[in-house]
Amino acid sequence: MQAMMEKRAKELLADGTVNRVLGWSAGEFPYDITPAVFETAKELEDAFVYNDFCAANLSKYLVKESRKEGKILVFLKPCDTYSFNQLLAEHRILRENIYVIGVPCYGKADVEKLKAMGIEGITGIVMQNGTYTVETVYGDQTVKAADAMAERCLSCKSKKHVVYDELLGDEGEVDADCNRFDMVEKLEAMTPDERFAFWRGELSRCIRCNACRNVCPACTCEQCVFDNPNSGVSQKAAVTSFEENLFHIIRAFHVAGRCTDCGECSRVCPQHIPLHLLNRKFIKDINEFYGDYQAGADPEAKPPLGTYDKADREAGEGGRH
Amino acid sequence: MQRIGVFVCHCGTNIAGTVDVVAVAKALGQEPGVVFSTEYQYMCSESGQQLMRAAIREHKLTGVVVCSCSPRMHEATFRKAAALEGVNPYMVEIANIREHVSWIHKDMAEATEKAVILGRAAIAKVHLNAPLQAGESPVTKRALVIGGGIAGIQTALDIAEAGFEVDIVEKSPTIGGKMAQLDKTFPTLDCAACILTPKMVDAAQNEKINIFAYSELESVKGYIGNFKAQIRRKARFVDETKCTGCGICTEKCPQKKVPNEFNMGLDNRRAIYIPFAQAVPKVATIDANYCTMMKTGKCGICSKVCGTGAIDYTQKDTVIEREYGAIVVATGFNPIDAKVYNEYGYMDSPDVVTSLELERLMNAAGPTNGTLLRPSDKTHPHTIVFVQCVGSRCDETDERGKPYCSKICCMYTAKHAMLIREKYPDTDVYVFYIDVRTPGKNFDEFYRRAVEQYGVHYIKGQVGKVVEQNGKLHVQASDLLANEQLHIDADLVVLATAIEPDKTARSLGTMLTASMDTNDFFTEAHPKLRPVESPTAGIFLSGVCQGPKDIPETVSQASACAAKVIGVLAKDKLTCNPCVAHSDELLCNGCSSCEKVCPYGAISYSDKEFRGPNRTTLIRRVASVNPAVCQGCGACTVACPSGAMDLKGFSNKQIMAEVDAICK
Amino acid sequence: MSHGNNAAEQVLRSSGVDVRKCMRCGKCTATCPAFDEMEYHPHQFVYMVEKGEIDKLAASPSIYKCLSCFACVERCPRGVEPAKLVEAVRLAVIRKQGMNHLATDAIPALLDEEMPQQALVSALRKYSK
Amino acid sequence: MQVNEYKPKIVAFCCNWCSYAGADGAGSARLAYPAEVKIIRVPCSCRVNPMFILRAFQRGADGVIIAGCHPGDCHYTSGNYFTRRRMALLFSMLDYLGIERERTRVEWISAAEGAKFSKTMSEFAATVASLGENKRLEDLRCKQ
Repeated sequence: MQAMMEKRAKELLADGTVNRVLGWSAGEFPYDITPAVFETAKELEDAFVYNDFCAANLSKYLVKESRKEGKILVFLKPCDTYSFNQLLAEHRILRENIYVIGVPCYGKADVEKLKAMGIEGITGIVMQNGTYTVETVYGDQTVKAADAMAERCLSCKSKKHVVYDELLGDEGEVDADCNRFDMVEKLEAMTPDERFAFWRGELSRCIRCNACRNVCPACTCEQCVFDNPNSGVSQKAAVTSFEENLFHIIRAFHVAGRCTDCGECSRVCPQHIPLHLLNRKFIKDINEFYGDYQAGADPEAKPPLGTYDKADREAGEGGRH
Repeated sequence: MQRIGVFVCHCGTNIAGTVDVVAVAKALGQEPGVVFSTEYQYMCSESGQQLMRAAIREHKLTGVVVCSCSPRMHEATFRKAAALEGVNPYMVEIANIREHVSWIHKDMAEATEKAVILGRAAIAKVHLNAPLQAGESPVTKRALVIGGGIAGIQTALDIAEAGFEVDIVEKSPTIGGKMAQLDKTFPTLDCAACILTPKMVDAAQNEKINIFAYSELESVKGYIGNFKAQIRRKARFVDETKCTGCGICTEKCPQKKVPNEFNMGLDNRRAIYIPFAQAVPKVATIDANYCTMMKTGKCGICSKVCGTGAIDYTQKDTVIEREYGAIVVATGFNPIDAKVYNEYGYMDSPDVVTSLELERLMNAAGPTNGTLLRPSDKTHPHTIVFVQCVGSRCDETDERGKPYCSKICCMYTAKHAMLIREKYPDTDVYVFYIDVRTPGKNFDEFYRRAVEQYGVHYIKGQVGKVVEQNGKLHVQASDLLANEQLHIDADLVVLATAIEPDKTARSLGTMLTASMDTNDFFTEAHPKLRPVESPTAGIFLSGVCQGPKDIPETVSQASACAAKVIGVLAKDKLTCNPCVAHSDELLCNGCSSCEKVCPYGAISYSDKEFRGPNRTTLIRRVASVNPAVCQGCGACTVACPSGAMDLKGFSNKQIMAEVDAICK
Repeated sequence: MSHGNNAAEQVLRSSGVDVRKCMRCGKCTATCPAFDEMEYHPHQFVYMVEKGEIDKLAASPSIYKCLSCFACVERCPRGVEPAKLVEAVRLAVIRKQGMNHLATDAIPALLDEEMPQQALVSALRKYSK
Repeated sequence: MQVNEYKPKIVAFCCNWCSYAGADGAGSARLAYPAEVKIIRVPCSCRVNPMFILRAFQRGADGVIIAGCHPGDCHYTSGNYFTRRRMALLFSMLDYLGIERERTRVEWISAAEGAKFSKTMSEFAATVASLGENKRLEDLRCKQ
């Protein structure tokens, strides 16, 4: 796949369709992959990668990139296309400056999980038939994909691209029974005291590094309210438990109805806080209260918080969970 | 830093009786930025305002906090006073320590403490207030009157008299409303038609008045000065411009079995009809539910006999759009359905009638040509029982009834009783009442005449049941003063059914966002001081839609309403509410979240150039608010994730400062 | 008027009736099928309880003449429920006597095919506590 | 009256057109409700940002209630419908975080419903009082 993508990127650069390519490049370690913009075939040859460590959602980078001179090629995994559509619906990216190539994704590996299995010296990874073959300096090791896959990929909602200019590889399907709300349901089933304890345990670890916000494709504000001294809620670091809660509640609320559930927030959290569980709660509530809604699936759809129904349930209705 | 003055009002003892006003003034005087603090007996009085103005001058105040009654009461008064001294009116904040403190709390310490806290919140807000300049919006110099009864007609005539154009939208084929159905009017006994129909004709002939009869309001958008309404003109299947109202069609139409709603279903009309002789506009209407031609495609007699070719079976509803500066609601009332009162046998005997049906039975243009005859056998009734308060004055345990007094029944029943005794002296008339209410000019005199001069039997007590027996109506009732149960064999029983707002009122209220009470009467902006205005600017109330009224009251309210409308239409520009949303372009993402929740379409987007890093320019899509269209609800401010959208006068920071002050 | 005496309070409490809601329309009395038999009529019960005249009511045969048909309750436009007052006065009397006039066991012997169900229920209401 | 009786702090956001007028009506009719309830006037219930609610809890409020026009009667046509959606989600989220749901409420109170205003506020104050002090969304720096 990597070769195919590289070849196509070079063609598009060569024929002038695009002048830049947004993709992934290997970092210090082969599993430490970062988004990167390539301007020449040479740069692509040197650094472009696409493998099962390429987790980053590239759509957010288009907010800045699509406003630059010329057209940019972007490779989007299925879940990234939802973010892309959402950004499009919110006029955050300029479609005419973007050439989208959809690439398949069968679930990205979580390097932490591999490390926890004692796998060291990782140099590469290949997935085939539900098995990761992890290349290491000590030779190849095989791992069942389900054991090493990132949490978010285990409950992947869709392997189907919702937007693209061209597609490389196979197209997947939307998975209606992805069980992505299982953990939310488990939390809902707890007593309020247990839930409170759970979230205190999680959120108290927050170091306010803002990684979740910076990676989130729904958090593209020119200036975040938490950085704006005039907003009345600006804060650089969470001083008290209240501020820890405040940041995450407001962030989740601001992306409610807009979050596509790409899971980047939890992926990048250095403290491993399951932030996606906050967003998924809103998604689940929206589905239950106002009918199924998948942000980004249809850029023309009315956002649930931008519309209403006269027969909507009352706030607080429906009893306790 | 603001220089704030605090003025604590005693409101006589209304506030000072429960709140230690001196302590409040003293405590608030300690707040940062407060350079002057005092209390006074009546801040709203001329001398109170002078005191405030002097303090503004003397202490060079930049902000004012008045601790007094509700801002809904005197905010405007104090703002005006401050403006006279050069302080921007929006630098004045009110702490409501009367309605929200002294009137609901009894304990002085508690009330004083709360008053201080509310004062602090107002001070905290003023610190963040900014002078606001009100914008202006143009006024469409035309009024819409919804409902063509006496209320609507009078309002329209008065507005037209002042030189402004008025449209009357009436859902039935003619204007005239309930008054057109009445026989005589109390307490003068002049004939309703004789005094109403000239007004109907005036309305029709007035070039400033457009009558859209047989039409319904489809939608209303906009705000005071700038409403846009869609009016559905229902198909009459008769060309209004051609029909001369000669009535030949209504005589020749073979479909004779259509219940005549104008006569309360007591007789029949044709499928093509003119509701009554003096109808305005006097144009025939085809009732498509009954017309043989419309139902089967065979007949067409009316079309053949029509001399002007006015009949058009293919006519369709049309929707017209008109612009208005003000809207008058004059949707009136209906008697409640007497069907639900089976103890009075309304459904069992045709001789149990409602008062409005009796009006038709006594009217010279009614089904009996004015001779009072029983509907069942067309004989003259000799014993007539009137039952008062049918469905009025019921509490919530009685779901058939209304909690209010319908107001007009006592008087019209006295009128009915008197007219019957006058015309048919051999008739025994009984009136069963709970109370007889006659507050009105010459009203009690009128009622006493019925009792004393005409010998109507007024009996304190209610009717328990009415049963048809051998052609008579057996009435079982109580005479509470004599402590007797009475049994009367009556020929006719007349029910004074409660009146309720027209069924269309509820949906209309929603369309106009004009508030209503639980009985579907429109709420006035103030029960005493602004009785003809709805709380929604530009919406005015005329007649029974606001509450039960008799004709003289309705007419005076209708004229009062017209005066208010004229007050709007006479202005070339209206001052807009300056408390509108505005977008900080530097923060705006251009995401359209705000645009989606704006009910007025006040937000638009444009691409603007911004300075980027390293002397580059960035083009970004940003929102801007049209301040003339924005009404200041603030929906957009919460929809905006970046905090770019804020509301002037109720900014995020101001509200949070109030929260902080209250929670301190 | 002797407001707030003990007997009246007890009747008000056990009946749950708010006598002040009565606006003296008399529809209860107008409806009453036992009017002729009753010394005091439904509206008078309401008024007399309000005045605290429980003794007079307790001594009156009216409390047994009431058919417990509840027509007055049904018809009252203000939800006053006069029959409940009649019942409450009656119960106060029966309780003082310390015995039921009618035991459930005695009913089968009294049954009559012609007797309407309501009369039976009404009798139980009236003669037992 | 007990000296140390616990009195909750309650912030009531009332829309100018219905509920604030309803509160005035409660005052005119002398229908008491606890003094702990302090009202902040907003043009419409839809002006209430979740940030205001959290701010109130941070600064020491024990309960926050939002009162607006009945659905369908919003002075601005649709504001309260948006309030309903936003608050349904926010309250559900607070509950999900283990914060007592009873501390937050939305009520529809018209200008004519002074009695309802007083009753609602009394009830809410009693509910909040029974929950005790807000501990789960408190900010210790703001406590005395």
